[in-house]
Amino acid sequence: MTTRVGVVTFPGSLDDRDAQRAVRLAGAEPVALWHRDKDLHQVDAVVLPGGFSYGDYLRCGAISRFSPVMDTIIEQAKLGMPVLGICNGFQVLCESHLLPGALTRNDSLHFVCRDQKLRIENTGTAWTRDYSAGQEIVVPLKNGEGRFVADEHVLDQLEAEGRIVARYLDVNPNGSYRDIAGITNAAGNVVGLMPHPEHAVEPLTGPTTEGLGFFTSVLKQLVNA
Amino acid sequence: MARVVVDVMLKPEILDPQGQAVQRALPRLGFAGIADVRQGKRFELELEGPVDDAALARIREAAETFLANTVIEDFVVRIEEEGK
Amino acid sequence: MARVVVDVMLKPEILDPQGQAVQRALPRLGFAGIADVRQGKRFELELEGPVDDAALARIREAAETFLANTVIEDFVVRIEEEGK
Amino acid sequence: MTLDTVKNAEQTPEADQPWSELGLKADEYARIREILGRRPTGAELAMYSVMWSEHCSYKSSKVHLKQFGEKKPDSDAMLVGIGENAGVVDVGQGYAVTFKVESHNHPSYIEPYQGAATGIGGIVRDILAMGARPVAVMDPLRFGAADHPDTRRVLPGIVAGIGGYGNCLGLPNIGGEVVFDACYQGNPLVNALCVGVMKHEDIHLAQASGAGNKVILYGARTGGDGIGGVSVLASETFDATGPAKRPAVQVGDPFQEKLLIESTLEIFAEKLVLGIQDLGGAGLSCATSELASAGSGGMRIELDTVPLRDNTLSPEEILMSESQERMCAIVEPGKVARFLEICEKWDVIATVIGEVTEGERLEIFWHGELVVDVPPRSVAHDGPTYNRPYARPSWQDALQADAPTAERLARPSNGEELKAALLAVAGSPNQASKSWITDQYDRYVIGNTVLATPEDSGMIRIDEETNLGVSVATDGNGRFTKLDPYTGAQLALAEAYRNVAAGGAKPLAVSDCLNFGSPEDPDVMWQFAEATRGLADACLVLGTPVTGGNVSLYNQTGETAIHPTPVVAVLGVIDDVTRRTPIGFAEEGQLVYLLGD
Ligand SMILES: Nc1ncnc2c1ncn2[C@@H]1O[C@H](COP(=O)(O)OP(=O)(O)O)[C@@H](O)[C@H]1O
Repeated sequence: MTTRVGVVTFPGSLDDRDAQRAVRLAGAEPVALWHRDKDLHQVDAVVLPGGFSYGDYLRCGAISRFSPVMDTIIEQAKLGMPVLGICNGFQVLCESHLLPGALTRNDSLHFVCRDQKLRIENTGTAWTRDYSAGQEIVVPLKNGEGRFVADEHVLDQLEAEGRIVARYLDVNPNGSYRDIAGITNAAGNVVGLMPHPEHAVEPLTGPTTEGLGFFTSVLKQLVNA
Repeated sequence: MARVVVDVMLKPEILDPQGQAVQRALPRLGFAGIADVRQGKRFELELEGPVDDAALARIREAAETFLANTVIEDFVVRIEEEGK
Repeated sequence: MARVVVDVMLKPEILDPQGQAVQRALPRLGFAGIADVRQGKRFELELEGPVDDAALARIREAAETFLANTVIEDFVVRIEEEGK
Repeated sequence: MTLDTVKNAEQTPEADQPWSELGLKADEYARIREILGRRPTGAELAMYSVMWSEHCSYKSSKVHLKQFGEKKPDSDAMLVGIGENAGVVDVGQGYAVTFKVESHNHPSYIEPYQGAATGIGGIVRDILAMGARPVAVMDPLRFGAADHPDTRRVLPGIVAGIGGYGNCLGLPNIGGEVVFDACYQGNPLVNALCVGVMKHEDIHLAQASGAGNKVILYGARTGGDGIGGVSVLASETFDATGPAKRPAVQVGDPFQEKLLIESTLEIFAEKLVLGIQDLGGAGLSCATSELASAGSGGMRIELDTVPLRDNTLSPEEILMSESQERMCAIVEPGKVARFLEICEKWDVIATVIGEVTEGERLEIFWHGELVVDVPPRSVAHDGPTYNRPYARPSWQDALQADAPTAERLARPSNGEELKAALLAVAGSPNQASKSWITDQYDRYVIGNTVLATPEDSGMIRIDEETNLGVSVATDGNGRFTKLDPYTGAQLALAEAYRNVAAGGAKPLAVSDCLNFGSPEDPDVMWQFAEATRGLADACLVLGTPVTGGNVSLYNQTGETAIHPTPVVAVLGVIDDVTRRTPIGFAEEGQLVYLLGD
């Protein structure tokens, strides 16, 4: 049986088709999920894609967080279902309190789109098993509100528990505290990531294909489970 | 130190997509009875000196030329009340 | 109709790059004497009904759960003074 | 104010009307009275004034633009030509591509962020209205001197507006231009291009036919934005101190536009519309009159059913409002329910505001009273045409004589001079890297961007199975064009053509945005005539038809016009994007050839 990975479309989601393509290239079956539908249609994992859901009005992810599909995803995530939030999806995960902290306006005050070098810090999550510890990858980054902030206590705890999944290398593009590009929950099934691995899955259209590992990782995790 | 607040709001005739998005979301979250929402900016300025007429005049000028975009926004300058 | 205002500001310990950018620009524009600037959001809510305690309690809840992200922001709810 | 109905207009033929304030000339007003056989109502006057403005009617440029049709090269690729929202080109494998470049110069000077943002919004709706999914944008820009204080106000706002709107729509920005020249100080150029893709059978046209079919307005509510904007903003000159009038500025809502795109594409997929038109400049006046005049039969509109943001708007204002993010569709009665359902799914407001009728008139009612009763063609197509006088400027010879020719230009004669020349070129803002701008634009979204900044052309994959793709480049050089408008326009075309070819695509078609000064100045009109003639001649030679474009006149500060700046976009096709040729040397040991002389 093929692994089914759901990709949620909120009003204003943009990278949903890209995430579906990445899921397909990794060998799984992408399943489109609609924000108004509570039913997850028997998916094994969920991706919350990038974009400007609800125009990023109020705060990024703040309105989407209250959509019906999120009720089910929050419930399932707590039961261990793998969930990856990319960019806007990361913001939704923070607003849902599945992940700590918040994502705020870039310190440059500008939207930034660049090929970003990252170091994978934790290969124990559902979404990073296919990387090697300390592996450096380059994937696109594009955000206006990607500066991860949390209070010192939370940051220390994330460090101590190894819950920082990826850090920015060379350039910190948005002023994220402690160069944080992505984090995980304590169980390792929920991961939020500011950069866009789904835009680095084909040599033709991405700077590298080094983003594919996130999607193959979850496949292995689910097959082995 | 003294605090002066500058509130900047879109002019009433100008579309406020952010306020509209909030207004549409509120009933879905169970908050009924809100007829309109407008979203603007609030600047809190801490002055080094006293809040006298001269200082207020300067802040009004800064609001007019810089903090607000008077093509589409209105602003109000006020001294923050005690105890806030 | 009655108006309630919700002011949302970043918590003091969270860096406010927008406020800082304003603060850095002010002296260049000839406005000296401003020690600190913070930039936040102002929501103006027009209520359909009266602003009684029940309405205020609901708005406080909406602010707490929705209008502000209390991980990083503080908020104040207040009834708009007359004549504004 | 009492309602100015048709009946009232008939009974009060001598009533004073503000035709002059609305930008109409005395003879134009007289024409309207002649067409109607009475004085126009206020609502009719509003419609004629916006539709007969320079911006909407092309009254000064029409006689010259004709050449693009007359000298059209034979091309099998043209599926839809000039006259529709945008031209459509066959790119093979059953795919068609539509693209167009437009200007939003004047609004962007007044309010840089919103002006530029709504410029992107407008061109994207044009492309959408053809039946296509928008897949990429580009932004040819011109600013005043890089170190001028006002450039500091204008440039960051424009770039942020283009990025803010385009990024939020999820359209990759695949190229553009940034040029600094003092001539654009009081009049920056913000041109915006959008490319869309569809299957041949999905092409939609703006027309209303079939009595009983419904007219549906959907998208944003109508507000008081940009009222009179068309006639005032796009047709009047600014004086040196800035805009004389500050008309209401339109604010864009890219999120609403994204919903409009998704709902419209779903509506197309289910074949629910017969005709469709976006609401741009001139809003409902334009949409209703153009849809009706392109179809058979007439149209009846109940204007009071239009959803409003501001309940105090008068019928005149509703007809003139330029509120963004709205579209108008013609739908068979049996399909209305499904149409509304799709709109509801996407949180888009949709309202039946009228229907196609047997007659030949466009009739608009306000709470049951007839306020507009006109032949739609007279509004949409029979606007005035001017044969503006033009003549080669008296200073043209002197300008050319003063040009730095190879003989007269002192060549560096030693290392020091060479260094100084090199540094001067390298240090020019026009040569500097544009990444500080392009890094604010998303070029990855949709996952089909094959070439984008810093490449010669932008390239998009349109079929993931076959790797079919298209590429677009835009170019324009105001300095060359001022020196010789005929050749300058040709150079712009040649450069864009080369940029497309260099990436590996075959150039197929052209769109252009003609940015010039006041047509009332014979010098400027000569530049315009020469540039269009040059472009049409060159398109014939290269075999690339002009599929559409835009004219922006009155680009000047006081009496001083900008350099004549035709911006030319060339679209090419490539049957396998994996064979694209990026710029730069790929590997050591490869040979370097110079082509041409
Ligand atoms: N305003 C813009 N928007 C998007 N891309 C731009 C813009 N300006 C320049 N570019 C891109 O940056 C690259 C370099 O531009 P430029 O220096 O003008 O190159 P060239 O001289 O080869 O045209 C090109 O790929 C161009 O498309």
